[in-house]
Amino acid sequence: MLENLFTNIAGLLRNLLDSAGVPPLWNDVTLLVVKLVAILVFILINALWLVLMERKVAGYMQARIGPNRVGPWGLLQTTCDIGKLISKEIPIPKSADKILFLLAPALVFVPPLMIFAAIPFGKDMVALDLNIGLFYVFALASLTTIIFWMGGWGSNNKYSLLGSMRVVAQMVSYELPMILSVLGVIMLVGSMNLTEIIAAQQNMWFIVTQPIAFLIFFIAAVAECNRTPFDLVEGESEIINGPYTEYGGMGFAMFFLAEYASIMIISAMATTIFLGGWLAPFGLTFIPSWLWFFLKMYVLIFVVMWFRWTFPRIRVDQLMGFGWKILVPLSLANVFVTGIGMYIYRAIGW
Amino acid sequence: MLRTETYTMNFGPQHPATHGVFQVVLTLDGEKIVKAEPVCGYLHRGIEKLAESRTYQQVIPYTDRMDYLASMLQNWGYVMAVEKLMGLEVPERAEYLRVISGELSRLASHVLATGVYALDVGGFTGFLLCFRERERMMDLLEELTGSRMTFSYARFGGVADDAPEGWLEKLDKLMDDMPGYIDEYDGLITGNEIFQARTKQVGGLSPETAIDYSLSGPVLRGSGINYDLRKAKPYSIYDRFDFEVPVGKNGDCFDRYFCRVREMRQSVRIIKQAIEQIKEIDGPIKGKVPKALKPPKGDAYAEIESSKGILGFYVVSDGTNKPHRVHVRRPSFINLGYLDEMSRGWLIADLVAILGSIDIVLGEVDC
Amino acid sequence: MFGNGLIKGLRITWKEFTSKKFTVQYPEEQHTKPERFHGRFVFDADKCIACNLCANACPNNVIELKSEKVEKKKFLTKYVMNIEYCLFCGMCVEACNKDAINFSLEHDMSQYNYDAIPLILVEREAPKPEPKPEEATPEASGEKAEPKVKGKGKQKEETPAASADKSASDEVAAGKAPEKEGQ
Amino acid sequence: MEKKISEIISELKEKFPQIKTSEETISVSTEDLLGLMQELKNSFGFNYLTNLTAADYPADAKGKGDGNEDEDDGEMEIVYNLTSVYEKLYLTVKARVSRKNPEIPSVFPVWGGANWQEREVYDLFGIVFTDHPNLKRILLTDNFEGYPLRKDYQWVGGRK
Repeated sequence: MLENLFTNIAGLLRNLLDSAGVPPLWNDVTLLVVKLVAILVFILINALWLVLMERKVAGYMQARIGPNRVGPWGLLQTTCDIGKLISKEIPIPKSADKILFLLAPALVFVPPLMIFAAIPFGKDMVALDLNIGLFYVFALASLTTIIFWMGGWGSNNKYSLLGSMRVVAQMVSYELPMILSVLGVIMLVGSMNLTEIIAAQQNMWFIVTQPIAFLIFFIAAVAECNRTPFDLVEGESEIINGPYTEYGGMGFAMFFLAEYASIMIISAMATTIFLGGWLAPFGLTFIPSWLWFFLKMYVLIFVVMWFRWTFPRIRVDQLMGFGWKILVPLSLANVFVTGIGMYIYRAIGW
Repeated sequence: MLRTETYTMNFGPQHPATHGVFQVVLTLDGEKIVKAEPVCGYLHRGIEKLAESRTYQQVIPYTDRMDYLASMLQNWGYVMAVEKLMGLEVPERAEYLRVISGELSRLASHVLATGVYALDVGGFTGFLLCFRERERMMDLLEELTGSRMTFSYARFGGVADDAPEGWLEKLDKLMDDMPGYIDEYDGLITGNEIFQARTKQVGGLSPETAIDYSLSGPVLRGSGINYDLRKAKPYSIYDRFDFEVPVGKNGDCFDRYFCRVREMRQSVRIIKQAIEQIKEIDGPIKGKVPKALKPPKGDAYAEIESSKGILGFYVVSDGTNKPHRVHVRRPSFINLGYLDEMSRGWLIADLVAILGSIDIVLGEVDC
Repeated sequence: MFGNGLIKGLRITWKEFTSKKFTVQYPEEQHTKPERFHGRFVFDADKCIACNLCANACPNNVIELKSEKVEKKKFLTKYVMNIEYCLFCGMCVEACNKDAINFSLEHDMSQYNYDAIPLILVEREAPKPEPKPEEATPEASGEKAEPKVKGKGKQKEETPAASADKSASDEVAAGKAPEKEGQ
Repeated sequence: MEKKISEIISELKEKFPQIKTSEETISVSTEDLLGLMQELKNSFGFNYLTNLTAADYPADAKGKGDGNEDEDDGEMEIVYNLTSVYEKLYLTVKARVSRKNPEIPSVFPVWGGANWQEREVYDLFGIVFTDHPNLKRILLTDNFEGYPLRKDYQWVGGRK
């Protein structure tokens, strides 16, 4: 029952539309739109609560209890914060490039939304089942770079500029090890379809067969979404808040929430690629598949937050050095080793 | 043809990493610092001038406002200078109370410096965990003096109040817990590889330059100079305690930071010994001091080792009840004098690390 | 091995994550304030002999004290602390020989209006068994706005007895700043 | 330790006959200052300038205000507290300049630590340290008028 909750809802909707006499093409389109809107709402609300989760995690790690005044256990805290931010003016600096400045926060949620459309949340729960799913996901993930750059450049502020320069440098150089680390998985599966990648993990998660790849992927992904220890982009003790320095009100809130959306994305991707997606481990299938997916995703999100509240920030040259000198060679070696392993396994007829 | 240009950027006065209102005008080449011109004075209140229109006693609360993180030591320094001027004797119990409260204040200041340094390089948790212990210390100091930060505890020829009932036991308990807390900082901050990567080999300072530029405190000792006034020129009763002076090797940011962490352990040692010894000493906490204080004509310079470095008070008396001149040798101010040279060639992120390792308090820099 | 420190850090934060929290939920629970806490001032007008010691001990000229002479004894008519300038150093409490001024444990002293800040501890009329024509009382309310140093001078003119028969008359002079210095 | 200081002082006395000495204090004229300081650093190991400050000693305010203040306007005293970090010796050097023309050679070439301290004294007293590389105001704003720590500085404003 719970297992097929969402697919049943979708089926119900389809039947409803069918019985209303809607032609099949329109039926599909409507359903897709509904799915996308559902995903958007999911991302937004999730980002909202993730902010709260972060604050709670931070609080608990710092011997305090975090927000607890608004709503039960402070559950409505970030909702109120966003309400406050919406009601605020967005100050536009005089010398800013107004179009870029305003466009950046408006666009910042587009890549996460588009990525989530391709991620299978559970058994048969994927809005867009693409053949090149993985490729699509990575291509869109790198789009964020441009949006941050737009914000940083448009602000016409030296701190923002420095921050957005760092964004570009960081994202470009960490994209490479991230994709290379996934290459091993693609080699094993032989497909870039995310559903097939999950299916290939039926017997064994790729975190077991590709542990180094997982490590590299995770590190690079943390860097990709600008989280400590790679949060140089906003490194608040150095460049105030990087590209968002000049933003206030909802503009700031959008960037802020987008950060959590991107944490969700990398966690969802890591779950899909390495942790078996919605597959239930140890045959615990009584828990619905989508719940497994979210469970794994939130564990990873917690780990990312755990990192943030433990580690100091790395320096910009060290970041580059780490990316290019350690992660890239390591991921290349991983691809190489995977190739050899596959060759040997095939040779012995596994 | 590629042409690059340097540009200037204001680092502060409103900036999260300047520990207050302090400005550095940076000339940058990309992210690399070509020149860093410190601009201070945003918090200048003219305490030296104010002191001239106050009586000797009335200056004490003003000294609190300089290094507000270790104001006990500031009180002590000023009081010592006036005592030297007048040739006052301090009763033994008062000396012990001064040492205990002063070391506790130093501990509180160092704990804060450690935490803030963690924050400067991006580790927020270390910062707040340090505050947890500082809170306990401040509670104790509040119990002793009535205030949490600006104590005004020292008096000429003694201290304001005796330790309340059970205070020493509470302090002893905190000192028992303290090594465990410091281990926690070591695990969370000092031992962290990212932290070490950020601070080791950064902002190096040779012992010769450190001496030449009159740097003091952990900044000087981090460069390997064993010069701590508590050992070099034991004032008060510091010759009765057994402690070591931690020194660094390379004079980089890490050494300066680590000196502070090790100094905390020594402070704990001193306090433990002092608690042990004060139990046997009973007596007045204030010497015989006339109510209307009129030191003889002359001047005196007394210095103590504050948490930031050598804190000196130069007091000139003209025979009236108000000081003719009070000058404070503020360690933060003088330690800051070498910032420009120290940060040249490093990145912005390193400037934050360097500034944090000097451990300035703007109330003291600007006085 | 590289990474040991990182893992140790993660262990410590995990330990903190699960251990007891330090927060004090402020309005509901409060710190116990120590006996010596420097809070709001309380004043016992009956004990005060209007000797001016507190006002002179104050480094920042916070205390505004007025007295009238009633039957050869000084009668305190006004005791106002301009608390916005107060350093809470406790010099006045220490200076008081009669234990008239003291700290209480109350710490919440913020006010909505600037006018409400000065802490008026005593403001009363002197008893009039024998009326004193030369005492100009209506000035008391207007005094606050005037410069401190000047105000003090005026006070002396009005109540010449205020600082006359004083055991510590030298301390009266002590607290007063030279006029050129300002405050 | 005391003995060593007295030895140093007597040795200095031979080299600089004009200086006045007491226990741990040397008073020196502005002309001799730099030479003495060089000597102290290079021969006696006073490598650490702990403290540098000044104090204002105006002449009594008799002749003031009538337009022709006479030559004796008082003096300002610059105080140097020196330390030998390795030998643990302490010494005070004092030099006086007239208030009319407060000029004294900078000791920055001897100790780098004089840099900010001299700037501070310049800022608050208006004593000019000749040959200082960057003699600018440090605590006060650049367009501040007057030198606040001088005794005759008049300050306007403040709390009502």
